[in-house]
Amino acid sequence: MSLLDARGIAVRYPVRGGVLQRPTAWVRAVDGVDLTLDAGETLGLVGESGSGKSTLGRALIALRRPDAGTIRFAGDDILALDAAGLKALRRRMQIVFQDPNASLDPRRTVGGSVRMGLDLHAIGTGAERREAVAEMFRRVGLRPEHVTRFPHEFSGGQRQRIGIARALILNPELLVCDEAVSALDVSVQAQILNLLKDLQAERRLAMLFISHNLAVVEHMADRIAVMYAGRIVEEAKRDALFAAPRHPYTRALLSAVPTPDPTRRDPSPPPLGEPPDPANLPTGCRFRSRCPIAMPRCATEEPALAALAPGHKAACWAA
Amino acid sequence: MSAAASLPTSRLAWVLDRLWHNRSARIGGGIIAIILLCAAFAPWIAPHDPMAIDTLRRLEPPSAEHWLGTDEVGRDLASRLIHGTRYFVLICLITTVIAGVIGTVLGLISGAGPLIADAVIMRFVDVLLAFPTILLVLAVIAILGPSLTTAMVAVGIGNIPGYARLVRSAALTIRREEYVEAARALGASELGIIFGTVLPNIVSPLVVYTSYAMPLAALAAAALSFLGLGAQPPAPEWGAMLVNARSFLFTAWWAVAAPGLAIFAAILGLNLLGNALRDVLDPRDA
Amino acid sequence: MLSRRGLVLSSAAIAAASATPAAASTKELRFRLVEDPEMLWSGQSVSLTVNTVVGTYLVERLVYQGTDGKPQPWLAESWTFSDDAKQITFRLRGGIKFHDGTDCDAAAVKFHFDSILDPARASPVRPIIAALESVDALDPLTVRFNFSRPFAPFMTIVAGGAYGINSPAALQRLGRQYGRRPVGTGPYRFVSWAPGSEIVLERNPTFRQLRADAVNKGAPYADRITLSVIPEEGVAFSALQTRELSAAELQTDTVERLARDRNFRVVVDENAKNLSFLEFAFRPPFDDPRMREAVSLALDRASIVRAAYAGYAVAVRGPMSPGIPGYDEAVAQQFGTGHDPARARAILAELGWTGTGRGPVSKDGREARFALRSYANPVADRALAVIQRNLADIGIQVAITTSDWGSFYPSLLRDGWDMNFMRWTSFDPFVLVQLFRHPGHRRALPRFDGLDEALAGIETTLDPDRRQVFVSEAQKLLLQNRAIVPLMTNHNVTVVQAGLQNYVPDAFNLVKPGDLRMANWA
Amino acid sequence: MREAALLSVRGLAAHFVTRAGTLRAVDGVDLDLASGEVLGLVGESGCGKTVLALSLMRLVEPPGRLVAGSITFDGNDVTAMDTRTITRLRGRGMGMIFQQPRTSLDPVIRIGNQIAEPLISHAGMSRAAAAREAIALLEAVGIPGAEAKARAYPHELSGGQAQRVMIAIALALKPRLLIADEPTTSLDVTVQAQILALLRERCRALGTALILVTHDIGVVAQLADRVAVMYAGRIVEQGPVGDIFAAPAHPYTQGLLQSAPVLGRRRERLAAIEGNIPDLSRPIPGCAFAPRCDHRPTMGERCDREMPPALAVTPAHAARCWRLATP
Amino acid sequence: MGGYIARRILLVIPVVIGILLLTFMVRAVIPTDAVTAMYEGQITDQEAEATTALIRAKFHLDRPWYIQFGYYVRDVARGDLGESVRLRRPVSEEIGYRYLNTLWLTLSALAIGIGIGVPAGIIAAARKDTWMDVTAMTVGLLGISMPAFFFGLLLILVFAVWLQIVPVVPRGGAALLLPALTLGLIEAAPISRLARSGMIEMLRRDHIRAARARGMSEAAVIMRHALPGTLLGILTVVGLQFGQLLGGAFIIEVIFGWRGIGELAVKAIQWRDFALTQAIILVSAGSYVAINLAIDILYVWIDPRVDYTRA
Repeated sequence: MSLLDARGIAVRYPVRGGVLQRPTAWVRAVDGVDLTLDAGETLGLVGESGSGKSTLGRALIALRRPDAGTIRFAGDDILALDAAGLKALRRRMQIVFQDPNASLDPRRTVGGSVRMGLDLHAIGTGAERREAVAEMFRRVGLRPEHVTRFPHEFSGGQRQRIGIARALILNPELLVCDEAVSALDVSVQAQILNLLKDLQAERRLAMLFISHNLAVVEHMADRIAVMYAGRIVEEAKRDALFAAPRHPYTRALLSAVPTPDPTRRDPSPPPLGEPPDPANLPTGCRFRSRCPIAMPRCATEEPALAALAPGHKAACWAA
Repeated sequence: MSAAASLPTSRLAWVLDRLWHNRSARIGGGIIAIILLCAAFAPWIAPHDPMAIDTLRRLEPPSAEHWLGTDEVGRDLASRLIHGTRYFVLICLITTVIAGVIGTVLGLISGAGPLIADAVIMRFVDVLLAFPTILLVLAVIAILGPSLTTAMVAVGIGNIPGYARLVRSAALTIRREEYVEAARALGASELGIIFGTVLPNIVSPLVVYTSYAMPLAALAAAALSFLGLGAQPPAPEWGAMLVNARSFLFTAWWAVAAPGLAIFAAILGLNLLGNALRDVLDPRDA
Repeated sequence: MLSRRGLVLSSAAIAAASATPAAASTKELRFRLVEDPEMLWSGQSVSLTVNTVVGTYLVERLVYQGTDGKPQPWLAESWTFSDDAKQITFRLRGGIKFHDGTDCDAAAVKFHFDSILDPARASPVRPIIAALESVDALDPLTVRFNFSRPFAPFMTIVAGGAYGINSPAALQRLGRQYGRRPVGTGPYRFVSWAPGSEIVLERNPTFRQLRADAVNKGAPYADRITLSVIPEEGVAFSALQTRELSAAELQTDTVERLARDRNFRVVVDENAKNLSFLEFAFRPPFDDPRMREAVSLALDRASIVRAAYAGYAVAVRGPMSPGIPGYDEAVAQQFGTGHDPARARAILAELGWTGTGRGPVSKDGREARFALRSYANPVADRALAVIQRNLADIGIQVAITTSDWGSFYPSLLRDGWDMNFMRWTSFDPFVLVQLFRHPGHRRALPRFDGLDEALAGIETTLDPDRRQVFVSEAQKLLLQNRAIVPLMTNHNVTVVQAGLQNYVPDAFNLVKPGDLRMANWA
Repeated sequence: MREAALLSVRGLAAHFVTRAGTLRAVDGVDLDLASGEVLGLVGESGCGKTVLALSLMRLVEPPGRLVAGSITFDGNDVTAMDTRTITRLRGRGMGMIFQQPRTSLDPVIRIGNQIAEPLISHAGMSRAAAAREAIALLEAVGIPGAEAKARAYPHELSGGQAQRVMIAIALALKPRLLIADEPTTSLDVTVQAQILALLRERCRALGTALILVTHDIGVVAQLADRVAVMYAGRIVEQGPVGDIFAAPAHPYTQGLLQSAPVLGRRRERLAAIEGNIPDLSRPIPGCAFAPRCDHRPTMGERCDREMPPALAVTPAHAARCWRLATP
Repeated sequence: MGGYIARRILLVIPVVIGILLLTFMVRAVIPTDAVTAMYEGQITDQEAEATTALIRAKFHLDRPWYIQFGYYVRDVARGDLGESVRLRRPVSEEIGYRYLNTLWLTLSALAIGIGIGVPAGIIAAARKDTWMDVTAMTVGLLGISMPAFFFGLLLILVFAVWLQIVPVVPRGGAALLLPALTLGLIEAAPISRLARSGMIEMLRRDHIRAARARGMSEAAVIMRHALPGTLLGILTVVGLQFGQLLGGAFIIEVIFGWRGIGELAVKAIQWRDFALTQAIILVSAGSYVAINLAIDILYVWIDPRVDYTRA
């Protein structure tokens, strides 16, 4: 049984208008996504800004309640839980955010931020909590005596370590990393990626690794899902995906990444055009307005995410 | 990148340190410190009894015995000014506390609570804002009867909308911050988030706003004395002193100048201190 | 008539003549108004400002009051009382015309009083002459007033500014707008009114002075009189100095400086009819007259007079203003008290109130701390400062609360106070009836033996000599019982340019504008 | 070896002097650029690369100011120019585009008018001519429906479109140098590819030299002729792009190239540079990278005490590292 | 956009109703009425008091407050603001000219305030940290620290008494001079600070740097790119200020005897003249709300970014 099993997840935001501010349209940020995640596995979720990947990440741990779909975590339907049940579940799934400047409460000591989970769930005595925080600090590479400092006294990389410590102090089974390294410089990014990998190995963490950076996702993930305009358009094992991408969008993404090798300069990229208006998506296949191989069928029918090979799915009529 | 990055200090210590090195803060703080000292030790500092009348020595110009002269019933103006600091401090504190506490609670509920509460509270705040200030104040006075307390309550109520709006918009912003989401992800309740996370982060803008609002509230309270609706006689409240003396502007200028300049200096002190706080806490337009 | 008004708001100033050099050809006088009148219709307002402006310049009354307190002929040349004292019949002079050319006859008088009595108009003047039932015009020059009971103060009341006769034709023509364009028979007629700024009046060319006490029996001297609204004391003071005003009623605070200036003359209204006094709620311990006496003895009236009015007032021992005809100085001297704090302390000690010399005295564990209420006014504030200090000197602490009249006066009907500070202006001893007939105007007065009988005599006795007996008796009883603590009567002070002639206030502190002229006028 | 320099920078220093201390954002930079050349200026956040870019146009704002050094552009000393001349230079000689294209456009002025503005003020065009030229420029940067878009407001554009507009404005007067400060950082990778291609194409077409400021070594590898690597306010390595990528001489450059995951070259662990960037508000006497440097233990005290000069690796390739001085 | 405006207008309705209800609740708890207030205690004998009931009946003062509210709403719906107990004439007559007076005062004061404050703030921002900046801000600081009534008296002393530039007792338009100047100078202080900080923030924006980078002269940068946005920022505050002032700058009006809404408000409350009070509230709250509305609409019109689908 999968640790996390999500079916038909949909999240929509209203576009309001008119005198009474009734919703006149809906942005389908996440529009019917199925996902599973096994214990200890890392699933990479890539996509451009606005593709809904962060919204999906939050929906999966019920931080943003999805408008449709079911989520089972270790067999429990988490959307059916009451407040107490959900609170209990929070111990088992945590999140690391993108912006290390914004994700730490500037008015709380960093030790306080890390300790907050223990306090909220009343785990251990005061002394035990203090010791646990100190231990966590050591583990993520921070000095335990810095627990009384405030976030502004730390660098971006250190803050992200604190964010990781905060998420892991409750010893969760699932960790959502939402663009956890994209705000960091490469030298620091490498430190954090290494740390995450180490921690995951130690704790058998399942990880949903959300990023727009294909190289980082390739580095971290076992399995990768590519998201476009609220839907997963391709999903495969890491190596299969990079070796043989089946969806034209995946191929476009891959070719757009500049190679750090001056001897291999790419020719001009395919004219991909601009992303579509999320409140006003094309009919049929959402990618068709930018797709170099679009055909008439794409305008009328939306391709479903279909298995092309074991573990390799794509949503494209041409695949 | 800031120099403070390496200082292992609390935020309060940091703020105080920055204030200490700020010229506005020193001048303003100096004025306020003098006022607070006078308020604390008025009976020992004042050369005369502020209530001691001598109707044979009305409106005497400044002299060695009466440094600032005497008022219209022969009381020592300097002593009245010194005792008046107590009223000034009281007015500043009470008006600010009333407006600050009620406004903050309303703003928090509005900005971080349910949508319906937001709608109701904001309409209420709109009503308060659109209600002509003077009528609002007069209405409170008409209900409670005139006294310094009433004046302070009235001015306090008049300042609620400002706080409510400020806190609401700050709360709305903070609610979208990732650290609030982090707290929620850790299992914090909404109420816990409002008071445990949102409120502490509103303190800075609250302090900055108060630095604007407090001198204005003190002026408003003084203005109420102008209409005879503030402090009760013979209390040496500066606004009331100024008002009672104003018909002597052309005949005994010192009786007008003393309370007038006292109010001016005190408000100036508050404003200077406020400017400095703003520079330190909200350095956007420093 | 009884009226009370804070000093700042009081009084349209009346006064005299500036000749701005440029306006030498027009003879113009400029006076101060402390506040803008609400309207200029005497039948619809009880405001002193309204009635002063209207009554001085625009309308004339049936009678005026002489300095001896007796009614004198004006529009009416004579009058008679019926035997039951419930009817008064006036005989008018003929040939008087309103500014609009219509006749001022018995019908006009009846019309004016009918408009006051008309329930549809709900005139605020009406309650003051509540005893008046109807008015009959017996013939063009004879008008009879019918009362429900004998009503002695009527002759004083009807001499007041509110009862001047307005033109019925103008009233009917203008309706509610009449208050902005009044028409009377007075020495000046209305020209224009810039609200909040000034009222311009011009000479009534057909004016005939009927008052015996006037200097000028013919048309007024000044072509034009402008009344400027100047609420701020300092502004009025400056405007006098820049000769922008011919005269201005001033608060006494700034008068001292001008009094020393030879360019000005200070006119003091010695007939002032107001009285400031302390009243009691008669709650223990002030249910004991000796306690009230201690309070009276504690107060240094001379000091209060200096503080409140810079000396432009007199300390008063009697319970009525010395300016009101009927005031009995002998009674005041015999039964009133002076300033004797030692005796006051002695009385307190006899009553069991003892102290250490510092702080309030106490009795049976109760400290002498009491609540004193007053209307809000800078002058009252100063008087209260002295009163508070005087009482503190004998060990009685009072906490002062002041508020505007609309809050203060009704609040006296409820508990929560021990003393109040009042100031009333009235033209007739009838004030004693209104204030002190059991249970008193604030429903707190105990029944004092014989007082109500004396007050009834004041109300119903039309004969002046017989009435005086009751007036003196009432004053004596009030003082003996220490019902109130009289303090002082202040004098209205007007500062006039030295060249302004004939600026003489009458018994009601109104000048006769027809008499006013600058010395340099041809 | 190269044609006469278009831009020559010597000993440039830009400091931010505040009551809290002096921040040495740029601290002794030497830089040369030939006409038509593309220089990649690489570095991590806080290394001073943006301040350096602004310094070249004298756009550093108080409390920052140029405290030392010279900038020679096209034979003229930029640091000595009066206000009129520098204003003219900014319009015609150098152009600049920024990281946040949408906020770099005036939100309340229509696109067409913003493009026309320098045409009118610097090229003396009439309003109508400028408007026509603006539409032509929009077409040249690949904006479809240019005529309609000229009437649009900035908020109606996507980030990619806005950057195209910025490029159109910056290149409107055919400057000899374009400075692009992280031009694609805020854009999606698919849009980034298009903007980079556009930049390359426009600069080539106009013969405009390009200084491309970026933290993304992939972008540099794709676009630059030469690379300058910046660390802590100084250029620590400079040379032809091929040399730098093939044989980085400075340990920091090496670390930078090693630590980024590269698509298709997956390793189990990344070679992270441990530690953090130094605090620039404190004077650094020696090599600023020394505290993080793997070679520091073997190199000794000299790295801490003395700043290494730019030492030649090859005639066109130099780096500030004492290791190059040791035989 | 039309929907947005309609929605903004709809939001006004509960505010106005709330304001009127609040007034009437005040009326319910206030211990005295216009009749008592009018006599200032002139009625004392019992028989006379019975006759004041006539006045109360005429003005419905004898009915419970909610009935009075009903009468009021009915009258307002008919376009009738009622009759003042004290003035004995239609309230609309009195309010009409009072409102115009306040409007004139407010407009002149804001003109002075903006005329002084905006240039001062902009110069201070453009010459930040120079003596000009320090001077402008110090004067501004003194300005906001000055009690209005004290300042007003000083102006009378200086202009009318010492310099004699204006008459002590001004007539006609001259009467506007000193109150407008007092209020204008007091308003100038916050406006200049706002203009300065707005301008400084604006000058820090990306598009300003971009404008400089494309060779715009400093004057063009300030006037063309920074000023419009700054003014837009000031607009809100000035608008709010305008709305507040239309409720009457009562202290200034009282001191200078300016017959505006504020001075009337003080009197109306002292008189307990509720028809008058309500009308004042109605017009001043109405102005406040209308001006806010106008500003919001103006905003949408000037600033293309404003997302008018959200309130």
